[in-house]
Amino acid sequence: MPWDRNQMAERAGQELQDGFYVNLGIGIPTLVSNYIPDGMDVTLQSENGMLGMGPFPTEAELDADVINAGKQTITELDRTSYFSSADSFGMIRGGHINLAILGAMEVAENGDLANWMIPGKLVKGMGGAMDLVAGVERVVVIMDHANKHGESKLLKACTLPLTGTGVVDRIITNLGVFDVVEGGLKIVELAPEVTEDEVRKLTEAALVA
Amino acid sequence: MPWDRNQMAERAGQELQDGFYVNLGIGIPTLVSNYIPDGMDVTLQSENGMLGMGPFPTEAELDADVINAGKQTITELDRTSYFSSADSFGMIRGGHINLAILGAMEVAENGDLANWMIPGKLVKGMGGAMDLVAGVERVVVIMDHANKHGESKLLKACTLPLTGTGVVDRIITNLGVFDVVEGGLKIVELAPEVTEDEVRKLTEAALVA
Amino acid sequence: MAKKVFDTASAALEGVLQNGMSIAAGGFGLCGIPENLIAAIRDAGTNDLTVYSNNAGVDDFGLGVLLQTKQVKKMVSSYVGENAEFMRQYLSGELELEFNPQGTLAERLRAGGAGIPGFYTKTGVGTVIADGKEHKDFDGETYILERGIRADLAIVKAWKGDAQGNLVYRKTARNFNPLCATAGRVTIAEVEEIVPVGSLEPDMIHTPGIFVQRIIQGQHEKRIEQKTMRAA
Amino acid sequence: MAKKVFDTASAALEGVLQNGMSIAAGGFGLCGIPENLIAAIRDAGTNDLTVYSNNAGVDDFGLGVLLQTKQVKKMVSSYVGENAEFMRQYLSGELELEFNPQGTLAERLRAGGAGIPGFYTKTGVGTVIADGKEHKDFDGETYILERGIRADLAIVKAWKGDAQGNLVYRKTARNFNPLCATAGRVTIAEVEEIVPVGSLEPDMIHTPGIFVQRIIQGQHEKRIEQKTMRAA
Repeated sequence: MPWDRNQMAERAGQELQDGFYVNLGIGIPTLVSNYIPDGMDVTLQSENGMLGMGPFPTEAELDADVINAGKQTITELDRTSYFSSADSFGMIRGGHINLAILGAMEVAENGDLANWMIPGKLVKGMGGAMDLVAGVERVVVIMDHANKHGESKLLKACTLPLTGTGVVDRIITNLGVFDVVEGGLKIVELAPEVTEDEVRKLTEAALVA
Repeated sequence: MPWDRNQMAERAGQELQDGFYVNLGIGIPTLVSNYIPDGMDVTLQSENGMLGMGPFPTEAELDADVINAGKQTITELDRTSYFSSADSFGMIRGGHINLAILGAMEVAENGDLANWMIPGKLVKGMGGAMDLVAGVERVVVIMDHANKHGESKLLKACTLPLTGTGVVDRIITNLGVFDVVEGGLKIVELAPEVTEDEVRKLTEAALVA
Repeated sequence: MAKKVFDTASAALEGVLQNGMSIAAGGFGLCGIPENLIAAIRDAGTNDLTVYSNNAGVDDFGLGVLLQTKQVKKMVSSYVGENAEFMRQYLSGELELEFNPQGTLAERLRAGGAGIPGFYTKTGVGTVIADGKEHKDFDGETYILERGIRADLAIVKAWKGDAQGNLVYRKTARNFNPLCATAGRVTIAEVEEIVPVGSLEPDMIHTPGIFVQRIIQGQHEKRIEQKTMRAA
Repeated sequence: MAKKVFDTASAALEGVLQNGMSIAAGGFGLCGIPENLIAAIRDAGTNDLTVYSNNAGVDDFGLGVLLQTKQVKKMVSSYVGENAEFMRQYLSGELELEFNPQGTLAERLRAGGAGIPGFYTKTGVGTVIADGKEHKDFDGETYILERGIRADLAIVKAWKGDAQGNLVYRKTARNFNPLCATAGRVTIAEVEEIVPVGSLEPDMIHTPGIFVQRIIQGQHEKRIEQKTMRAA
């Protein structure tokens, strides 16, 4: 049975390590903060200028000056620090963040990533995505294995404009976990009851042993 | 009668304008802070990371964490701010300082400046001098007109390794005030009883009308 | 000292605005935006503006108000998803748009303010962002050259400020504000509170007064874009 | 969380030091220098060091102690005038020296820490500093290319710090410390006081904990290089 979005987020939680500094993208990646393993200390960075992001506020805690990169209101923790956007992206570009978990539209077998625009559709902009994939030590993508039409999102080559080239280390889809390795993607793990055959059918990218 | 060092500093005080942010070099330039015209508000920058430098401390005020670029103990003012060396030189390189008043070994008629090393002698380093002359809006040099051997320090071309090229705007010597203009140096003002003839004899650089 | 404190945003902008100028505006989404100065620029009607700002506001707030009045010729931004009028003007060709990755835009402003005309970054290599830009290898990796930005005017919003122009920002409302402050040939700050000189801790000043030519105390709506809460 | 707080400078350096490594050291003159870590590196005897530091200390204090023991192979500095032993070793060819303009050195460290491998500056154009460096024109002015610095280890001194590695510096003792902190592959901080997590104001943290892998509370002599006073 393929994973649902919460199960994908829960699986992504296993990517965390004690002491990690992590940037979570908008969407399913945000849910990963609900699945930080017990006793593990992880610090979340928000690229608009905050290290040590806390949970959403109660009504009483609402503060217009405390938002995350998705412009949602959040809270601070006792460890929190604030800084400028230049310092924030210095942190990101300089490789100081251990892990970024991001959503995607397409990933290619060589680690190319497309997650910011669809030609002909409304272009909203890349925000900090290009900086994150270029700078962060390890990039894990969470996305559905196939699109609504049943077409693979794990491709030989991306068809959409790229966010970065050769930047993805691992992909977590509803069907399993895949690493970008020499020659293509390697199956690390399959969701319960999902078979390698099913995965092969839904994967355009080369799968290697 | 040529100016002494205090008179040169006093004359340099006339270079200040209300609201100016100013960096003063080590030596005679430091004395300029004693000659800020009454009622004029000038803020002194110290390139090690301080804006709003106060006077030397009393013994009671001594603080090892408050020093100027000459490593002398100083004090802070109510307007003072501190920042990193990168931010300090961002201020300097970015042209935010209105005026730098510096000492020199040689100045050439095209504004070239040499004030950091004498080959064969002990090389101490340029510190922040190259950044200051390259970045500050206006550079005024204070120095003796001639060296101990009676040789001009205002030259056709510098003989010593340069600190910057075409960077000097005005030179205040013991004999007068000179501007770097098209074709050479222009006499702006002479010290009391100093004649143009005397100046010509002690000036290798072209003097233009 | 040349007096830096002005009574109103309009007074602070007097003699500074001109058609066709470039403006660097602080803020991220609607957080930490110079609301009062934006409104005063709308009232002044200055047009043909090139605006450097991470976002474009929403239709009726933030920089969106200058889009509604068609005062903006070009936006340089990283994300403009929240503004329908923006999209309409852009798709109809009325508005120019240059996308910059967020970190690249931040660094371009910081570089411009610090006298650095160009720097190299990995961000965007192999994407459309790299098209037409100089590529250079350092230690076996490829980078692209990005340019520093100086703007004719910077408008920023801080929490507290003093008559010397010293500024302190509050929490994530800091964002692009300190960078814009350094990148403006003239920088005007609006603050929630002007405090006496000497009351800000010298170690804790985010923007030293040298970067701020004019300052006003404003009224701030501080609208929240995405009110997201957990159960109490 | 992986524990960042160590009991002594020597304990904090354990497993990090190796001969031939590069070290970025904070401080300006004797102000804001990591005294305890320098002493522990002397005690460890690590040699062939390349040290990025604005100054080289004095003969018996600051980085001067590592020069006396000949642990330093190369210094990258802007000013070394206060150290006779330094000059002796340099003139005799025992020590390599690379002069960087002070602002260039500061920016190189900041750039390295921020993932910027190179940037252009006007500083040094037309001087020996520009020899062999790439020149490039921007808007009719000539600039030279300078490289970002990453160091194997950064040693910094702050006023207060917490167990998360968050640091606050005091007055002009800030200087190169926050830059070195970002440029180190491993960064170790010594502070005058370790304070409880949560006691530092989040808006006023100069170096966020992400940049600091290890931290100790030290004993600081804070020697003054030029005691200059006015009459009381």
